[in-house]
Amino acid sequence: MKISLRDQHGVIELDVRADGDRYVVEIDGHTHEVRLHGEALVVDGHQHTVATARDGQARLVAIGGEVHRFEPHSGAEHTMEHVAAPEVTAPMPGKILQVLVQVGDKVAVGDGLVVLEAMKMETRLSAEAAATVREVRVAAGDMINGGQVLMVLEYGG
Amino acid sequence: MKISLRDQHGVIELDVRADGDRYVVEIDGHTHEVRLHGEALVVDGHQHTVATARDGQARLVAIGGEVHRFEPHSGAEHTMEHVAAPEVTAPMPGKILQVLVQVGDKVAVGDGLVVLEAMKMETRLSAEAAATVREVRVAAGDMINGGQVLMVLEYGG
Amino acid sequence: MIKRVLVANRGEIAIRILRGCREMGLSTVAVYSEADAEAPHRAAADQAVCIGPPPSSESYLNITKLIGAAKHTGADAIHPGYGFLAENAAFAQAVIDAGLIFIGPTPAAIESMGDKTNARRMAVAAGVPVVPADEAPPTEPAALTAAAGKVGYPLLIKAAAGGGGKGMRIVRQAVHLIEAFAAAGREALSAFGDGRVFLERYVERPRHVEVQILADHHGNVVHLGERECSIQRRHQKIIEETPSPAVSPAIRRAMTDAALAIARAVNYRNAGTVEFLLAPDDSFYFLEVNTRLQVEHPITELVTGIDLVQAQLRIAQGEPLWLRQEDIVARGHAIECRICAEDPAQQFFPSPGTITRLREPRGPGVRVDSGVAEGFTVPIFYDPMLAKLAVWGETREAARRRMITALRDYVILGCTTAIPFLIDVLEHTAFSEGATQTHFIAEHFPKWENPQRHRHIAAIAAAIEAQRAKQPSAAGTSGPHQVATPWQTLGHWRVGEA
Amino acid sequence: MIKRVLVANRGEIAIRILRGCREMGLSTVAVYSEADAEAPHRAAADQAVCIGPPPSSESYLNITKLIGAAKHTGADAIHPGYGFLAENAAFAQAVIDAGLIFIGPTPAAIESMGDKTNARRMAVAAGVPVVPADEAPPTEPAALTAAAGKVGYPLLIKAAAGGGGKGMRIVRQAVHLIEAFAAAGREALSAFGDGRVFLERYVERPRHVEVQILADHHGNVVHLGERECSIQRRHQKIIEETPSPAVSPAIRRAMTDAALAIARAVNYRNAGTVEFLLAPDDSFYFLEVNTRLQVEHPITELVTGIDLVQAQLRIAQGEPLWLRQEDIVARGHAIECRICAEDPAQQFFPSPGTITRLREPRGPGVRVDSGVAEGFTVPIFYDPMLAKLAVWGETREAARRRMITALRDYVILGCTTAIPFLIDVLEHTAFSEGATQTHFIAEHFPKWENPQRHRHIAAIAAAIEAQRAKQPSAAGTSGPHQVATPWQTLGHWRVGEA
Repeated sequence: MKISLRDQHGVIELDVRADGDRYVVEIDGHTHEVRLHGEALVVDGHQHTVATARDGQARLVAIGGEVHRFEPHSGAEHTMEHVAAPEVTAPMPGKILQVLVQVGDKVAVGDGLVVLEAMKMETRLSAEAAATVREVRVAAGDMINGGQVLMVLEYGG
Repeated sequence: MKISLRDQHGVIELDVRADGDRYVVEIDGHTHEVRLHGEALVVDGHQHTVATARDGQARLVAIGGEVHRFEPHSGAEHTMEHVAAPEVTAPMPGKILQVLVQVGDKVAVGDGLVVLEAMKMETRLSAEAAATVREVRVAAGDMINGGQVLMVLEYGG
Repeated sequence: MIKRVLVANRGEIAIRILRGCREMGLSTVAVYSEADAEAPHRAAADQAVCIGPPPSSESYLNITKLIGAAKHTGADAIHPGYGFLAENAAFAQAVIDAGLIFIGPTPAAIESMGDKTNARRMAVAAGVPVVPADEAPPTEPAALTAAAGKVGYPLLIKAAAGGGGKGMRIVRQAVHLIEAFAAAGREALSAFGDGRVFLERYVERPRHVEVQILADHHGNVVHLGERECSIQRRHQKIIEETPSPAVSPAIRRAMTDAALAIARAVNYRNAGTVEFLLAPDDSFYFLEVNTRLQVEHPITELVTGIDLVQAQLRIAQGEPLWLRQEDIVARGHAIECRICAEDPAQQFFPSPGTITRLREPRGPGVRVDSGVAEGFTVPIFYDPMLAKLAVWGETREAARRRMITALRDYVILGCTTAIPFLIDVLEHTAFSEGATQTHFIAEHFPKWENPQRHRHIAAIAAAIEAQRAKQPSAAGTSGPHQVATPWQTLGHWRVGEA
Repeated sequence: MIKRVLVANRGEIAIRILRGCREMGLSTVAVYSEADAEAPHRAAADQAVCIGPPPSSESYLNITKLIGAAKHTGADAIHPGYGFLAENAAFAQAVIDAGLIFIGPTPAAIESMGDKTNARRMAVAAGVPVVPADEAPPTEPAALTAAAGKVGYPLLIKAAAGGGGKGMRIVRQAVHLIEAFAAAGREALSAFGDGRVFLERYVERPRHVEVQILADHHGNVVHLGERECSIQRRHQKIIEETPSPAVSPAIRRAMTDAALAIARAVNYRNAGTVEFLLAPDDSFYFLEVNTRLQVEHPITELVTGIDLVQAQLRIAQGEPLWLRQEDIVARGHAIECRICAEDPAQQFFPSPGTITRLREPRGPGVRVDSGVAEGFTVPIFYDPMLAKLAVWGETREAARRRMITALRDYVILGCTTAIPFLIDVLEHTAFSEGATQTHFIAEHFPKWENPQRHRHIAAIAAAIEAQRAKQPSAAGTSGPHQVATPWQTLGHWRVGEA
């Protein structure tokens, strides 16, 4: 079975075949023999202690102190280069302490946009590039969710 | 809901009613208010850390270093006084090392019946009372399961 | 004699204190906010009392509710833990006024050390060196700018009432002074209910070294050696160790003498910590006194063998100190890592969530003080610390390697933590050489990305899960020993098919 | 220098040794029988090799398979753990002949101490007292009876090749001699592959006290103090502690001198334990030398701060002892309880099963060396020990209370264990007074039943589960913090309805 996984570094294509009590996994042109025993994932005879959990559609994998997050990758999506997103989103749930800009303001790279507080810590979100503020969707005192859009910018302003 | 539980000490009758975010439990003529929070069972304001597991139809409950095993009790069954069971059962899985008696033998209390080995330990099963051996179902060298009937006695022989 | 202790805190420290009380045969009372009804600390006591809505100001900082809970449950003593009301003299006084024992110093000592400007004055009077500072800067911008110039740049703005990095800002140029001053004041007000801040010369590349003290009600004071807490992010400690690799016997003698002098000057009682900056030239400066148990107390317990929580309880009930200074001998080396819900790849932003998998390291010399459990949703209202991992080793190098092994074994899924970052810090040559200072992270890890050593193995694990989810009867764990493993807990997984 | 270690063992000790190797940066190889394919120790190494079918004789005792596994994986050293082949001189020799390092004493020392009659002779030669015995009793009944009479009753029949209570019988009257002799011989043959047994006078109400030694390849020998292991059932230790409450400084000096004399007499290398009986009149008698790591080594590690496994590895690679006798200082008190799959209410019958719930205690001073995990089915082929719980405290009383608290927190469901019994032993006045001796259990617990302090609360817990199973949408955990708890993992429950 062919499986495509995507993490922040790109797409990984794998081919997984069950073969008796083992799996044959092809990845990056290399073929590996894989077995599962208790918490051990045995790849070509080398054991790794692995723990996994769901995170929505994604899978989290803990291994040797690292945590990896893989999403299923459908062929239709294409990897894009990182560009500054026009939406300013909350990196975590919390509370808006101060909104530092208004609609129409022009901001330079690094200029403060909003001050928020979460887990007793005050954090300032700044502009990633020069931009014009197009929308402001929150006000001081608002409770916000992680990922919520706080304002919309137009870059290159 | 009325619930009957049975452990080795007898039958416990309870009446459990859900009432909002709490339970009202009647046991032995006393009424208790019970709440569940995480691993805490809160009975009349006093918290107990409780862990449970299934064991076939029974439930195991660990609390404060004790382990209790409750089976559902159907009204049809009646509690009996403890009498020596005619079947001699294996207390654990293991291997029969020696059978010390034959069918027809008369044994006195404490007489050895069978020697078995489990987990590298040799254990002798003895007669709980004077009896006559009616059946011997195992031979030296047999692997046995826990609870398996090894022989049948007739007490009072 | 204390019989029933209410712990006015949450998380790992509440659990640690409750356990200490249980071992001493005391009955225990936990308190919890509505956000913590399912929190592990709540279940760790004989009784638990809900003290209000999620925000700390309405629950863990609510003195009336806490005293009421103690009265209601018949507690005769209150342990404040750290943070929240631990350094609030009014709380300590309210506890005493209610006829209960406050497990900590006197309100007078808390007040006198809690006011950083007063603490500095007392240190100077006790002959202990301090850094140049303005204890009561004016708030009017022009006057503030002038006052800051007198202290000298770089300077630090700090909350007069608090500690732990909250309400703290470094200012390197006058142009940033005004905004930083306002932000620090706001944070201080929110965290401590007191918005006053002060200015202090910023010592470059210092180490943060602190001395643990214990004092009884009869005038006896001892120290338990130092801790170095230089590895910090967001001005908050993340790795602590004892002994400090930079503290020679001569420095230790001078620094512990200074700590004892300050403790005696304020008639200190119970456990406390005297914090110093240690400069590269081995000079040191008094910073402040933390009039409470510290987060990092376990490493002192590991090297001295003295249980600080149980010592606090015994001192609080009037027992004369059973330890002479010469009985207190540090053995080996201990290191602590704070495990927080935070993302080291995103400037240590808090990262709350539900812990879906938790496996804590164990083994000889490994201690985990945890406040969470599998399935627990970390509330957004409180400090992001989930647990502390402390290790002991015969040598610093043995402790360092043990810590790396333990961090590699630590599994927390559902909340991002700094575990992979901590491993990189511990493996850095500068750390293994003991070249630690408060700019360690800024200097050695100006930019950090999650390591990808195991990316392919992790992908194989995820892919096999996907395959098993589609074809549950396929290969893998089988036979009589088939049991619930992580591999078998998964359901549907959407994948592209060949 | 050792680079890759194969651990020729299973369970908790394999995991503990593998962890020690990992901390030292060594790569690791586990071995497992077909019954242990899913065992936690198997997953704890970098590589794992299957060495045969479930019976130990075909796997963990199979020298050819073990040497082959080491060769195949490129291991350059083998650690035998305890039990299995740990005291088998032929195995040690085979390891050396294969060009590998055996992490333990020389084959000659194992052989000379493994033969109990020879060990006795060497002890006598070294001036160490021994109990009256017949080292090679005749097997012919009449001659055996006469030989036993000369030794004197009560007497003990012990395996010449083994330890740990296997192949051991007490005989108080001549009439039971013949059957006991035969049974002991059978057990000895099965456990050690050597059916020879010997007779020894039985000292009444003795304490079992042993001395830990470490010796390098350069003639240096040190001791690490004593352990008392008097609390036994089925002649096997179940609770151990250090220091012994009965050992005065004078006894300690004499006993450790005796242990060092014996170690020097056999040119002992690596870790070893010299066992003694301590009589109520403070006289002591040499019993035997265990030429390996002991089960109960953690308590010595806890009080001395010395990692015995890592010491074994360093000694095995030729490192001269880095410890002088005066550097080794015991601090505080440590207690260990063995947690076995056994039923204390049924004469400690083994009770294998599948572990359906496991929650290990934690906290300051608590160490769990575990060989099992939730979901693991304990094989019936091996020793029933699941884990060891060790605690450290500043005093014996602090350690005792910590142990009781930890045992109360320990949850193992699916296998019956002695946890509730251990709590009762630790709470017994005779234990808290230090009046321990090898008949402690027979004397104070001739009959024991599971305590029922919490029976009603447990019944309430079970009944609420039953109710929830029937009416899953009923009261209980709810709201945003609803998570998987034990209460929600249950399915159908057959109950009588109102």
